[in-house]
Amino acid sequence: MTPTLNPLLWMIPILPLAGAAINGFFGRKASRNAISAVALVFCGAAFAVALWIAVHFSSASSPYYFPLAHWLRSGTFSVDFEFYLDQLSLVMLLVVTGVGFLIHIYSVGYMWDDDGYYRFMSYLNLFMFFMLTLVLAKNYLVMFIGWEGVGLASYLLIGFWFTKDSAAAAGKKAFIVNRIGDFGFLIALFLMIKHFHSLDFTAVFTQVSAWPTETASVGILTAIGLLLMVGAAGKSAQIPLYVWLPDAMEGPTPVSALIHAATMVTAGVYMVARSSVIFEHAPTAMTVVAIIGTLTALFAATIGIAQTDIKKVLAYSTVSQLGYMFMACGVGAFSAGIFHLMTHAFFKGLLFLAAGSVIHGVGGEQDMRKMGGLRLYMPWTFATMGIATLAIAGIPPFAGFWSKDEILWRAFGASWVYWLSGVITAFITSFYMFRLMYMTFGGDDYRGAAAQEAHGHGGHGHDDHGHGHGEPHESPWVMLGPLVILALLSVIGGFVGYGNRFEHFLAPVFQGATGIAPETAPESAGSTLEYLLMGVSVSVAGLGWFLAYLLYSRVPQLPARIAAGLGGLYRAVVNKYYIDELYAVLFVKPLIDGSTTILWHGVDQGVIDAAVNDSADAARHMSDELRHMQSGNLRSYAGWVAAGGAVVIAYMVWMGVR
Amino acid sequence: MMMMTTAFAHSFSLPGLLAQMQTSMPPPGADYMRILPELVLSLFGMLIMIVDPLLDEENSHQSLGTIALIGTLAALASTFWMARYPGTAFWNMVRVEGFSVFFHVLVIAIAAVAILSSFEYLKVQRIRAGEYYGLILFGTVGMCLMSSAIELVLIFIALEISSISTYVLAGFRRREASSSESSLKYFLLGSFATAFFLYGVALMFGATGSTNIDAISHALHSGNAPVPVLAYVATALIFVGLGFKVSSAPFHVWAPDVYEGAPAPVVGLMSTGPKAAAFAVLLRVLIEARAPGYFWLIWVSAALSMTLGNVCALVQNNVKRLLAYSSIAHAGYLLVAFAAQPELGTSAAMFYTAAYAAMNLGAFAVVSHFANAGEKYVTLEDYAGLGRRSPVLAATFTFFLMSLIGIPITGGFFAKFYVLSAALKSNLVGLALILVLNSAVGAYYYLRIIVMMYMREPRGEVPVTPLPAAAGLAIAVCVLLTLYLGVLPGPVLDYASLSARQLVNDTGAPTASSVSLAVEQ
Amino acid sequence: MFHLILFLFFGALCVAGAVNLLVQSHPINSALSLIVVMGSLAAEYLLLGAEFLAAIQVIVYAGAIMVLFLITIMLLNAGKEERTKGSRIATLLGVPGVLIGGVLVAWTLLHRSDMGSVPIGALWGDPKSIARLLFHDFLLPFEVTSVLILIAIMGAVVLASRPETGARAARKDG
Amino acid sequence: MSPTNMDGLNPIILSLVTFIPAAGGLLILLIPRRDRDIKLFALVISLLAFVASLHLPVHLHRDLNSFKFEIDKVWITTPNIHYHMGIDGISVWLVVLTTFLTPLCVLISWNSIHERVKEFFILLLLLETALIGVFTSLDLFLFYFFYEATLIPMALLIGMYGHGRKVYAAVKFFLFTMIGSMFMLAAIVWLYAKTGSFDFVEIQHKIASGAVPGFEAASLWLFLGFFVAFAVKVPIFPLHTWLPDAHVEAPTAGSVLLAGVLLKMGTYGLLRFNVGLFPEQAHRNASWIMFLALIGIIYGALVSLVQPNMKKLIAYSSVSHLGFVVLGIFSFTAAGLNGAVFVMLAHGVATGGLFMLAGILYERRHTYEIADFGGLATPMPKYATFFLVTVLASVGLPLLNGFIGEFLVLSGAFQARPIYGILAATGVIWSACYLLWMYQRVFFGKVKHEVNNALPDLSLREKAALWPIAIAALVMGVAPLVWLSAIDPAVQAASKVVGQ
Amino acid sequence: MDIPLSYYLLLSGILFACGVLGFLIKRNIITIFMSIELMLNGVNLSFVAFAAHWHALSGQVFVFFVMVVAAAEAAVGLAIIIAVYRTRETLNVDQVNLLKL
Repeated sequence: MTPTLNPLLWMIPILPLAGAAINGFFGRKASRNAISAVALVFCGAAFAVALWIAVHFSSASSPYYFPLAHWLRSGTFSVDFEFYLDQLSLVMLLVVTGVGFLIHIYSVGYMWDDDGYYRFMSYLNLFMFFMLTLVLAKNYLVMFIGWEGVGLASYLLIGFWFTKDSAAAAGKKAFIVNRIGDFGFLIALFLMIKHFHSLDFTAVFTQVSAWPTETASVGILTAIGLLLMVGAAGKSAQIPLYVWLPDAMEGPTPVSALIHAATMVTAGVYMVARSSVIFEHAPTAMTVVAIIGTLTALFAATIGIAQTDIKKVLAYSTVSQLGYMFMACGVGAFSAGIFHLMTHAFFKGLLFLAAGSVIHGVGGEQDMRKMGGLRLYMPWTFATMGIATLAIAGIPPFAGFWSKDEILWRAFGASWVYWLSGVITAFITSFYMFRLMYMTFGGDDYRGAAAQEAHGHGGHGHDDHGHGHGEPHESPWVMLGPLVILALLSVIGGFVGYGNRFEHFLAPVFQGATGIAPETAPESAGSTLEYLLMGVSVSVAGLGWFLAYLLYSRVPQLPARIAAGLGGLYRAVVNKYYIDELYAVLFVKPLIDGSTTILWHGVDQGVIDAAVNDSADAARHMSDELRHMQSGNLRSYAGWVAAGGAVVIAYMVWMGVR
Repeated sequence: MMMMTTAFAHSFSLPGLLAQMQTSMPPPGADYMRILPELVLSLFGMLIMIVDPLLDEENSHQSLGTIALIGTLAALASTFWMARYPGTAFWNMVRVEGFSVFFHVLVIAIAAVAILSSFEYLKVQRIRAGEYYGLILFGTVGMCLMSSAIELVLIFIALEISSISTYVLAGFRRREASSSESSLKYFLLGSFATAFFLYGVALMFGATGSTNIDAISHALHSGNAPVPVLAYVATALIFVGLGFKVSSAPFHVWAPDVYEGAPAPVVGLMSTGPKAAAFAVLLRVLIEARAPGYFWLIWVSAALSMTLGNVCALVQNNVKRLLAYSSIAHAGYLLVAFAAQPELGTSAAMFYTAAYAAMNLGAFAVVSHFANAGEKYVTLEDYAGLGRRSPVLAATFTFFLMSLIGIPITGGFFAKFYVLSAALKSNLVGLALILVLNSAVGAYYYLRIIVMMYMREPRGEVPVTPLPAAAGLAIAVCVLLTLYLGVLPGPVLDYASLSARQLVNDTGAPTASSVSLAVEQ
Repeated sequence: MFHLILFLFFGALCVAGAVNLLVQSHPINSALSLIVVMGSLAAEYLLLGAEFLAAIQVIVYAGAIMVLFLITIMLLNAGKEERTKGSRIATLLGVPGVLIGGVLVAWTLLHRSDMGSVPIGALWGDPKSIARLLFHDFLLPFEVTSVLILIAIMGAVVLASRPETGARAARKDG
Repeated sequence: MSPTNMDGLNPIILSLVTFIPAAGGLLILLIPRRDRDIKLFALVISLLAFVASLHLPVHLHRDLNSFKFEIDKVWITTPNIHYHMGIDGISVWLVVLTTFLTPLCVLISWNSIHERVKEFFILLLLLETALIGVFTSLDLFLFYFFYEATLIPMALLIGMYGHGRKVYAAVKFFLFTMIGSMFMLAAIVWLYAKTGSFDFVEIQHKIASGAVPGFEAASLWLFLGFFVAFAVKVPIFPLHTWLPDAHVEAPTAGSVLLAGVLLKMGTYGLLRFNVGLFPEQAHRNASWIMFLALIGIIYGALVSLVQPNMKKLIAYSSVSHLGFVVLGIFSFTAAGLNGAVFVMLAHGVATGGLFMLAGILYERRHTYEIADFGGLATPMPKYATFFLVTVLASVGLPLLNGFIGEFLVLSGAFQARPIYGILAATGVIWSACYLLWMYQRVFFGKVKHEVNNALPDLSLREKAALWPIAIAALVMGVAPLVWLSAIDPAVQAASKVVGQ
Repeated sequence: MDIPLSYYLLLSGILFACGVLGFLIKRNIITIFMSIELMLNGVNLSFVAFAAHWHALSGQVFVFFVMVVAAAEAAVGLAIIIAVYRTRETLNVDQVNLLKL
């Protein structure tokens, strides 16, 4: 398939960049309206262009590409700024621009009163730029630009309220952990350069597909795959690099919605899907991906149960949902993964925005134990969030149901273990989501009012929510609008996958990537089985809902008792299995102490400098000794001369005799 | 040549004598041309002695100094005159050739600069100018003769002239015990060493039956007869004597004390002039007379001098003393050249003496100006903040120190460079390495002075007297020469290598070409 | 035979004088023993047929120079020298050095110098022939010695003369 | 003359660029001690030099063959020393880097130098000439001269205008370099003694054609002679300890030029002479040199991670970054070499910028201790922004200049020796760690010390000094081809020499 | 009957050695100076002896010159000694050590 030129592509990333630049340079003095206008216009324009392209997209002429400029060249190896659009990137494009645009709108309301409003908006635009570059890249290096760029954006946005140490630390943590992932990514790139002498997708993939599949052996492709997975794990918060995502909740909620739910964190999934060809030729890598995904899904979900911070719950649920997606990719169901990615973008974005609206409503409080009964105060938020919860819990016919079901079905095709853990995860998910709903909106009394006074409004940095004391309140329409739209999408979004339309649409991208389960229409042969499994998963979700209802609405005192019962285990879960502490003890501390004591004070000052100074002192000391040759006594001098003369004579006599 | 020596040897048998009685005529006029600079210098010296009593003590300095200066300049001019009459004179006593002309110019120039830098000093120190300048001039006569004499006895006498005048000069700060002590040490050890030298000459005479350089080299290497052991011993003793004069280890012990005690300008003079002359003699004896088996002597002595000099200098706090040690180190560098192939080595050594003279004289000129009355301010601490108090002086001093370190576009660099390349060309890698390491070490103590001048706050009490014209001129000359040797070393080196070739290949009279070069010089 | 006896006698005298110079603690005695050395050396010169030198040796050396020494000793009325322990180097390093060096040289002279013996009066060191050399072949050195002497005089004058009074003042304040 | 003779300037342009600053410095001598005039004059001169130097890349023929803008006049007949200058795609950028940084140095030291202003700017300009000379001279003697000549002004700048243990630092700096360069001198003299020439091209030719007697035996020692000199300058791992001291005590301008250009003299020397003259030896010794470079990268990063002093931290980061350069050079791959040169430039800009920023802070608070700051982003947001940009540039964020070089170097190293490449790649993690941590501690959180609340944000002059850095960092990252197109052929030529 | 040359040389050598020894062990400056004279005398003897051996009168002429030099040295040397005595009031060489290290 020869790519066809598409002159519009370059505009999509560049527009937000322009917005970012304008706001960044001139926003400081500009009025809030102007800032919002710029941000929205440029982001919206990008969305519009994306839509335009989508409308005129024809699978026949795809993929499209657009060479923007040469970038770097050394010897025979060269990389250019080139954009590339096929079905996969189209999906991503729409998700990113669409959800992104909505969240921009939402942010106008949410951040309006913040001092750094212009900063925030320009950061958001900047993020859009990098994310779109990532999505539209035609080669791995340009993708890497976006890859690192979104990292930067998230660093800036997480640390947006930089006066808060925790926020600053979280930002740094995110960046560094991402860097660890990028390290793997880089090595993968070097391997590609070494073996394919190019980083261009088409060039690489054509070469790869010529290579034999490394079923038994572990070869270059496996290595590349694994390394790419390291990168993906970093970006998409998979085990063992997921630790940054929960902390990232320090950022403003729209950020959490946009970056840490809808778009950026899914970059890893996108990248794996993009590299499907490579993975297809490296089954071992695939398996690893699947396992990591499964484990993460389960693991994160369990942590989610015990969290009380509304955003933390959502964060862990994000991690676990991402696990789902990787499971999908791991079992070869790339399109299913992408499908879930899309739906997840809808409902998880919605969840976060709604949570944001809640937090906004109660004046910056995030602890669910201080909420409750909010459905009376903010019905819209309640309704939309409810929809989202149904969606994520996988209750048909909401979007989540379709994608999750697809994944589970495929996972079962790969191995029942995946499927089982997937189902368990689904159960836990629906449990903690409904738990969240009940704790936040359920009950009849609002528990926050008392705490309000003592608590101020949370050290949340944006103290400018002047209102919102005492009475919780519904958010303005500029915020509710996006909620509604997303809710709509969460309802209907799933139907695009009906009858595998979505899968067929993406098929050209993953052709050659014939999953472990055959691509043949599933309703034919294993239809009964599929319906059976479907039933199981749905019922499990229902079970979770019921349990939550039981514990957090019927007998509220029960959870405490259970927690007490579980004791250590419960504490472990509350404290996220002490993973952060573990890392601190294992890596951070040794590094710091080692560098300080051994390297700096030890080697640098203790050995090298000491050696230098000592030799200097030695010279000085020797000099001081030798000085005493100059005793000042004439006869001694004569002695030296005489002795020297004797030696000279002796030598010369010997010479003469010889 | 060969014929000549035999004739020389025989001329003392009785019939020879009788023959000469008939043919004995006064030396031809050209011979006088060949010692013209010496004549001029001695004439001016006497002139000074005559004029001195006529002037009163207070303002005699200026006029006498001027006379002395004119004398040196005249001598310089007459050197170029002399250069037109290459060849031997006074029955093989002296030979005018590129080599001797080179050292004549060098030594006389040194004397001139020394005189210039003494002007102010004498006034401040209340030193009797008449004897001072007279001694300098007569001493210069001795040095000149050392460079041109090809007869050991004449060399010995010339050596004594230069030495004795320096002994006395060293004692000129009469009120200071240190000065007279340095004079005494210099004198006693000096004559001690001279005795060794003389014994060496005697044995050399015994070994070869002659004291004429050419005759000796001929006698030592004529036919296939092995060189007698006596000659070896003789060389050893001569080396002891001259090694002392050039202050090379282990015969260097006198230098620091003497330099510290002696008047600064005199130190400037005696660390360059007599040293250069002594090196010239050493070259004649070792290279031209082709003395046997001295290689390892030089090697070890060079290594020792470099190392001892540099290491000892590290902790010195008296600038004069520090420079004394540095001069020992530089003697070591110079000796490296002696160890190299004769021709390369000689030219390198000649260049080095010139460069070293320029920079060291300059350094001492600065020191002697800065030392002030009674040489109170000669410790390192006194130099603190000099860069702020008198920038120009500090800058020039820095320049000289840079040259001593061996930074490019200073004479010091090329001097070191030629020695190094001579050593490497003759595959003396070991020695070259020692040299390199030493000059790295050496950088440190020169740097200490610079650091003092620029990076330390000045101490109040040290006065800064304005730089008088004469001293300024002296310093300027040194700067220019050092710079010249650093930027355009070509001519000097060409000349040096040419005369070195003559010296080594030992063709009696120099060719016309070298003479023309000499004139250009 | 007779010559040999003379040689040995005066040689012994020489060495005796030299050794005495070393052992005597009073400068005067040392000076006198030095005179002894010089005198006997003159005799040795005669044995070698250097009549003129023998004469000069007595007149200049034993006469003028030694007198100068004696005068100085008197002038500074130098007493017996005290045996201070100023220098270990001289005794530990120098003396052995001298002995080694001396022995080596002596050995060389005795064994390695393949030199015959000296016939008496082999050549007449008579004033005439010496003069011939001095004023002809060695004319230049001879003249140069005048410069040497000039310097010596000047030096002696400068150093021996008392520092002028102004200097004293300077010394006090300096 | 080079074929690129499209206008009359070419024969003399190099000399102009090289000596304009020195001439300016001498002119300053004549200006009366009115500081303002002196500063302005220095600024004008340095800008003039910069403009003049821009002529070089503009008219540089980017083809493979040899040096451009050559001028070759006999200077000294014996020894056969030529005034031989010329540049290729590698040195041209280093020249421009020098002329680019110097005006900024003038700006940045506008108010920080209070006494002996005249001397300061004279020294600065002389230093600039010496630095340019190092990169333009093709005659070994000339090179050595300039190489040594950089020493004195730099040492004086540190010793006279530095703070703290400035003398110790100055002397240490001087001696380290001096001792190193002595060995180079010995090697140069050997080459001269055997070839009778100092001309780089000629010697290279003679060596290549095996016309140098006794070269085989000596080549290793010659290689080491040069290597030691440059290794001290770079600095390569065990010889680096002079750097932190020198940096911490040096005045801002000194640090900027030290990090920005002086260190590059070392790497440039390695590339031009060690690789250019002794290819076989370079190959034979590549492994352990790369190993040292690797140690330097990781070691420098880890040590700077724990530095309590901002400047020391940056200094050690330089050790780490320069490690990349050496790694790239001795990987002997096109990517590696290109990357090495590019890192030189990028590091020059970024680290230069960091030192300028640190200096700006020092002007206000007279301390470099990170602990004395914190929360600075609140009182001085503009400053914080510039700082962030510079930090990101040296962290190696794509689209900023740090990334290009590091990426190329690493890929080159990886192709040559995968393990080295991988280990070196951890550098990208470390740099993020120490720089971002430092940034967090300095700028984020609440303002810890009251004084810092009052700190004024960037003045116009400071902005004028910082904008060029930021722009350069961005442009170099987005359009590296401008540079690479010149560098690539040059290193191609170099690697051809290596290749045989 | 002739006397072997080496006897003379040996004698001169002994004298020279005595001179050196004297320089090393004597404390009185004047005596030290005397031992220098002793050395010179030793040298003279060998000059004369060699002159005889080579039938070269020049050897004797050298001795003549050496004497002159010795005389000059004596004059200067004693003057210096006097000067030192003036400033230090001692003739013991071990106490003349202001300048050291």
